[in-house]
Amino acid sequence: MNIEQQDFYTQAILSMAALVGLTSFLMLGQGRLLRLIFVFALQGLLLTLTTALAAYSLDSPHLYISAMLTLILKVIFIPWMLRRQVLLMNMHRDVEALKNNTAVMLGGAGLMVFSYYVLHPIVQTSSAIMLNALAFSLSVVLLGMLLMISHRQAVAHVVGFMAIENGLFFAAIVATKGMPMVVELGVAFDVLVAAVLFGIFFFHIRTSIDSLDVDRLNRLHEVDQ
Amino acid sequence: MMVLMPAYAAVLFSFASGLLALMTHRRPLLESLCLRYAARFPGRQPGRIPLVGLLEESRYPIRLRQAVFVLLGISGLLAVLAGSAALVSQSAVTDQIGLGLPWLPWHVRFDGLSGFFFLIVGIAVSAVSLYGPGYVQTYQEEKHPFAVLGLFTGLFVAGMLLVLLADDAFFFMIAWELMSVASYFLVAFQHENPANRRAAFLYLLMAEVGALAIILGFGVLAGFSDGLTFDALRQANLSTGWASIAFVLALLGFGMKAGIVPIHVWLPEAHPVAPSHISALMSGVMLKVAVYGLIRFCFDLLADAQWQWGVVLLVLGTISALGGILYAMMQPNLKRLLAYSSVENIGIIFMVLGLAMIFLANGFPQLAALGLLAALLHAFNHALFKNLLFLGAGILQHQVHSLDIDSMGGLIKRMPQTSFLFLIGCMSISSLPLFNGFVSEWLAFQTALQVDVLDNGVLRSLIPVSAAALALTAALAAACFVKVFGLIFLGLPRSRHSEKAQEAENKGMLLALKLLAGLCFFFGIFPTLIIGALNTVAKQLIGQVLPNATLLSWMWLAPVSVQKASYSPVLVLIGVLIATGFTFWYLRRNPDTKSMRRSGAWDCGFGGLNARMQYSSSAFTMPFRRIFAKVWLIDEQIDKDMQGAQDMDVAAIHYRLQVQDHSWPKLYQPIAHGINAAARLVGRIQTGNIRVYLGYSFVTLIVMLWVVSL
Amino acid sequence: MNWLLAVIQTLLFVALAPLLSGWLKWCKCHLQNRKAPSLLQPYRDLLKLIRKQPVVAEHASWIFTRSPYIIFSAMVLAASVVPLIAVDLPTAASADVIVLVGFFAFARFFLALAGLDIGTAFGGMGASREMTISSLAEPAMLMAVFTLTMTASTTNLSLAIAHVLNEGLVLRPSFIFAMFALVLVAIAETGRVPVDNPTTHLELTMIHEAMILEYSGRHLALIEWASQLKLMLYGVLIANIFLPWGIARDFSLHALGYGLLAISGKLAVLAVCLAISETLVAKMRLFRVQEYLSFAYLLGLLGMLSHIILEASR
Amino acid sequence: MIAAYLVLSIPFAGILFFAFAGHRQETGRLNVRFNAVTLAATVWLAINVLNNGTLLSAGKAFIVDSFNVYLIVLTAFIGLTTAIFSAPYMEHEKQLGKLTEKRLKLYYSMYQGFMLAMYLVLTTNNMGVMWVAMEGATLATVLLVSLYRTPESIEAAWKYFILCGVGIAQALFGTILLYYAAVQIGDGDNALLWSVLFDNARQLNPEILEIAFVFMLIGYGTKIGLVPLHNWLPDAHSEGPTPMSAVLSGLLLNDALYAVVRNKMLVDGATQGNLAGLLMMGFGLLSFLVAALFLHRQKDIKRLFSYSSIEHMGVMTFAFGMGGPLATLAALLHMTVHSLTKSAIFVTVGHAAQLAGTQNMERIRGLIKTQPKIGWGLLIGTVAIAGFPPFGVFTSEFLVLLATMHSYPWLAPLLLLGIGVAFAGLFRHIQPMVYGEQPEGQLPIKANLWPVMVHLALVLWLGLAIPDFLANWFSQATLLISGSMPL
Repeated sequence: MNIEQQDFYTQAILSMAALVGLTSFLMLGQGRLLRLIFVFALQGLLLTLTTALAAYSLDSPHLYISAMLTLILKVIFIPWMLRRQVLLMNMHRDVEALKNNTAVMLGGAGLMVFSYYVLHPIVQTSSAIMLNALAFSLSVVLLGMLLMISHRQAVAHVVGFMAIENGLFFAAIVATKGMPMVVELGVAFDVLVAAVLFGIFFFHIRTSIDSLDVDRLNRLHEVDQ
Repeated sequence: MMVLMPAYAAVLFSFASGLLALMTHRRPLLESLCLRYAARFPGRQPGRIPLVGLLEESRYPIRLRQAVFVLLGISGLLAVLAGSAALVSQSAVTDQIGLGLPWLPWHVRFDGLSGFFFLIVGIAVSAVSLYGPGYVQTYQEEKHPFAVLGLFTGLFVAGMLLVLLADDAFFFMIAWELMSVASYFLVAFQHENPANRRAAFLYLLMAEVGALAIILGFGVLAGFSDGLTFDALRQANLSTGWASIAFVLALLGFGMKAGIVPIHVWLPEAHPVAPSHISALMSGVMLKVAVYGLIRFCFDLLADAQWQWGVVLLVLGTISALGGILYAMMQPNLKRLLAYSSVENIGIIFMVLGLAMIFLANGFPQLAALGLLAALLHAFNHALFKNLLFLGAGILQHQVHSLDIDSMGGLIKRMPQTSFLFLIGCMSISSLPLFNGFVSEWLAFQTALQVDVLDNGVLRSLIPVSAAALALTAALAAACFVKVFGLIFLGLPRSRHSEKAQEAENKGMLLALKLLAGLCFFFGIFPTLIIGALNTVAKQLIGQVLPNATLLSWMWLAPVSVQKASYSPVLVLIGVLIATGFTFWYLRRNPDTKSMRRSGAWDCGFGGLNARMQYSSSAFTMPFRRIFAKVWLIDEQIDKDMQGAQDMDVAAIHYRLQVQDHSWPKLYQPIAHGINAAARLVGRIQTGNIRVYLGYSFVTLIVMLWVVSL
Repeated sequence: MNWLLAVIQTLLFVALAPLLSGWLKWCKCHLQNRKAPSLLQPYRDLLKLIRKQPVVAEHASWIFTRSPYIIFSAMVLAASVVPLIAVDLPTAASADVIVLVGFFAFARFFLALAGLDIGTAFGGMGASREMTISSLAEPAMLMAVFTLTMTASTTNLSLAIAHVLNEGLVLRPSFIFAMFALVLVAIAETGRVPVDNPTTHLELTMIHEAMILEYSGRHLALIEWASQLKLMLYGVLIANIFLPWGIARDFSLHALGYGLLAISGKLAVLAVCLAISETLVAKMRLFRVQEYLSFAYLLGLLGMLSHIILEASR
Repeated sequence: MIAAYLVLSIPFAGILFFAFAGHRQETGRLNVRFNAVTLAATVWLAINVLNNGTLLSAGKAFIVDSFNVYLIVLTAFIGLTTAIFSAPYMEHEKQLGKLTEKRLKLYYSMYQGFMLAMYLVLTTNNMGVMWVAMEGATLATVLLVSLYRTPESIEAAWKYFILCGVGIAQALFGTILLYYAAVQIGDGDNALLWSVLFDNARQLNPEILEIAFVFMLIGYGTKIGLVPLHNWLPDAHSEGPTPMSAVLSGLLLNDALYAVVRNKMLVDGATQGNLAGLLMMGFGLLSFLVAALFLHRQKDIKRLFSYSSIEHMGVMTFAFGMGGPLATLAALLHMTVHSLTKSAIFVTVGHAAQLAGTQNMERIRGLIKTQPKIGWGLLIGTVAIAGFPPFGVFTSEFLVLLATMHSYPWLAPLLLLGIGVAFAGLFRHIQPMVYGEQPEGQLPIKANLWPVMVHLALVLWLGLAIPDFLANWFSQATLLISGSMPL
């Protein structure tokens, strides 16, 4: 069945999914850290809206809480922290030269198709919407990994990591109307701690190799020169 | 059951000796224990409390060593007892020990075969326990702790005995590996010198590989049967293909331990560097345990033997026999030489086993019994004289402080007893009549000569050739040991040490040698005793006995029938005595020519004969080097120091000879290089760049998802 | 009775051995246009040596002084095993042909040790070469002997010979090979030309002589006698195995005398052949001996195979 | 059930206590006490389970069955012995000036935090919570890996953090898919409870579960250290403080494997094919062989043994994947003996490194001559881990081989090849270290080796005889996992 027959909620969810996917793509191609962080915050915001929407239309109140958590963590705290780091390191001016960017982009597109292909068995169990939503979130996860692979800045890695979290979260919201509360809280707690630890690590890495270029973290290897 | 008791006791005593050795540094503990015990009897004054007398500071270490070896000796005697009991009673006792896996306790079976090998181990261990105290007293404690030596010696012996007792694959492997690991620690005992470390590593590696092969072999059997007990494995009905795979695995595993060419390389490295009494045990007994494993696997567990297996054994055995003795001949180091000659003897044993298997597969169980008997007898004899020679080598090492044959000489005057006993060892190992080595070789020839009964043309022409090879081996062995005895004991001393050498003052050491030499001679004269015992083994394994091994009487040996062949060592001995005695008396009856006049040896009139003019070992073996040149990797260098007017006249000539084994460069180094190369290749994975790592997990995820969505 | 006969035969063996080598010398001298010593010369030499007081090298040990007795008695025992004039004597059963080879090995072992004992280069040289040659010769000899034993399916010499006799005259290709092999081995083992030259006194070419260089007096006598015995043993082996006719099969005096005549005749002929070959052939280099012996081994092998494939194949 | 709550609450108290009480002289001993009490609680729990079967807490939040209860006891035991070892060890490090009191404070509280996470992973009945706890374990240990603040340690910690974080995120996606499959059939709140899922695994949609399992395997497999997801493991092990290496190798890997197996049980219930098993076998064998080769190239002693950990986890994964009672039993046994042996080895390795003042194996020499206890401990431990009888590792590897011969005979040679290569790789490094003359200036140190002896004694005991209660414990677990009793 096609999009016209869907109710408004579904249409909204789907367009949200599309937007989230779009943001991932934007991040993937983004060389400037500050913009990267901004897009990431944007994605978080979309996520919050989706959660709130879901909470409203399914009137399941605990989703509001997770929406709040998302807002605080992924839209405010983490972007703020990352931005602060970038400014401290004054890396906000330099642009990371991404090698063969277009190839990465095409790869990302391929990933999206791939996630559809992988998840199609789910169609039998439920509606096409679920398939769309899950496929989108999976591709967001994969794109996050791609982002980490293609970017050299530790900050970008953190963003990618968090983007993966977003993808998971989105999947949880749309596919299963959120996880059980205890899990939600646990995940949120983990994300928070992770964010804090990232902050600490930025400091340590900077003191040890006075840069955040992860390619220079290569003391521990076993390839003989 | 009564038979099992001494067997268990033997194992326990060997464990006990090992544990007691751990008490080397626990004197205060023992003392306090004794005093506490004594406190129970207030009546006595401390002087007469048992044991405390033995425990005072000064004599404690010596006492402890003696005690350890006494325990070891008891275990050896018990093993002899148990073994002979099993052979006499002709029964197979089974039992279970409540250890191991919940559903698979350790199964124990004690039958004729185990009993016979118990006998071998027992004799060797008793001899070693006589020899040990004198040998170890020169180790100073802080450098070579006796605790380690004693502990692992005990474990080693216990391991060997347990292997012989085991009746399920799991228990067998545990005992087997206990044996290997314990002996590994013994090889590494003097680990301050690199040779030991290298040898130990090589040894353990080979032992591990061999053990894995054996496990796999058992696994093949277990795959076709239910359970791991030998009874279950016997019931396994496998296709010929699987059976052959199992056989090859077993051959690889046990052959690696037994030191079959070309997988023998660890043996001449490991045996010489261990303390001599351990070398004696390893070379004399442990190899036999490997033979036991092979016999148990191929003749007992594997249901029906194929003649092709027999051929494989025969060929491998022949190669090992010839290769072993040829390599042995070139060794300047006495213990290395002996180790190589063990390879040779194991080769002979495998050869005869191969014959037995061929006959068995072709439906001649009686001849198979003959072959098996010859193999077992040779194993027994080899244990005797190889122990004798290794222990003798130990004494030499003590007295001459070297094992280099070229640095000895003239010791027969300085060490008359040792030299005489060593001579007996040499004569037995080069299989001269009247000594035990000859009997088993004679039986081997007899087995080979029965080839007429076979139909298969290949076998009919192959077996005689291998018999001739056996003859060549025997002759070469004789040559080799003429060299050994002649260069070590005869002629003029080639070094200061051997000039100053004295007879070993410790009586125990000589006593051990005497015991073994006596047995060598005894079983050379009365082989029928042991052969009668061996018949029971053959009966239990093959279900056949020799028709009339001892038909005529105890003094005749006629394996097949009197018409075919017979040998009576007793009569021969009598004849020799008569002839020698008569000539001796007759020629020396004239009093004025009875005495001999001494004078200098013929020196072509130049005068000044000295020790360096004698034949050295490399000189002695030079014709062989020329004739069998292809067998070794020979690196011979002669460089001359020139001097005088335009360097025309030679001041000095330096001769360097290195003889190396083929299997190093051909077999071992390629494997080692292969593994290192593979490791280097694999090392590329660990690039150190985190983005690459992320890439790995990313790709893995994609691939996996693709796989499941297929 | 039989035992007595066996002892007598053995003594006869020992007694006749010098005569054979005397006869051999005699033939050789005549072939080489030299004036021959009498046939009894070897006996005179032995007696002379026995009377003399032996001189022993100063470093020699008991091995050196005792070896002659051991070697000699080993040879005597070997002689007791080989049927000279009569078959199925009891002594033959006490040791078969493999043991016979064992006796030779025994003697050789001590001869080589004695050579090494005096501590000069010659002894070692002789010992080394002797062991080399013998270790090559032994398998060849066993191959040859196995051909016989497998034909007769026994390793007991007198039984084997009896078997050949019973079969009557059968032309066996295997026996031809085996016989030639045995002849070659015999030449090598008894130290005759072309392998070794018993009459040489040039040290560097000596093999057997090098080992016994230091012997004198009764020791030398025993050694010499032993080597004469060895020569005769091989001769008798060749003669009685391959052409056993005439050997006594019952113990009647007439049969025995006939046997004695027969064997002496055969030996005489063999000695003549040997003498001829020794005058014709020159001694070969030490390192060509291996080719010589491997040829002998090859012959033995061929004999064996032709027995297995041609004669006994089923 | 109270026992279970105790097991969880004691470490929690530990975290807070060490975090706020500040570092004192006897903190190390207090840490030992905490772990001892926990061990007591776990033993009590174990006895409960032994007496009256599987325990489900009220609200089914926690489950303790015969599978995880022995892992719980094992965890507590190794936690205790490692704590005993770490008390003097960390003091020594502090005296060397490598660590400040602040860091020690962090160390101790995070030690408890890690234990808590482990217990939570093991006891929880909720797959989501299991994920949370697993992530928590990472978070707790990541700062300990970089405790020394050397560039290498920071790099190692960063890799550990990122790789495990990303990996575990995939596990969460798998969990979500699982939940999604579950809500199709059941009510929302209990849908993630393992017991519920297990009871009606049959109705779960197999396709979804297979996809979910892939994510789980990749996610938790990263923690197990399966090749090619293992790259963080040697770095983290070699750069962190030795007690951390001991617990990481001995516990964390086990628990990650535990999570995978729990999921596999669900997947097996749902699907007919043996896809999950085959995947695990493939990963296991690959890790086993590759790690065995890696052993040959190591220079750092702790790296060496971390690779050997990968190798053994490979064996277990392989065995669990093979399924079947014998293989499962072997895997369970191998879990136990490997944890015991490996933690013992790391303890000795720590002492050896302190003795020689370096972790570089080229500069560690003559241990036996210098300090026999350490030298022999290391040697015997290596002999045990290399799979020589009569140590328990041999028993389990023997059983694995046997099971392989039964079901996949053509894989057995590969397995043996791996064992041989790994053995050579270990000994070529160990021998030069323990043997040989004592380097000058190398002096004995104060070392407390009885944890090592206890561990090795236990392993020896397990190799010689498996006591009845343990045996039927194992067979209960085997029954639970593989659905049938061992032979």
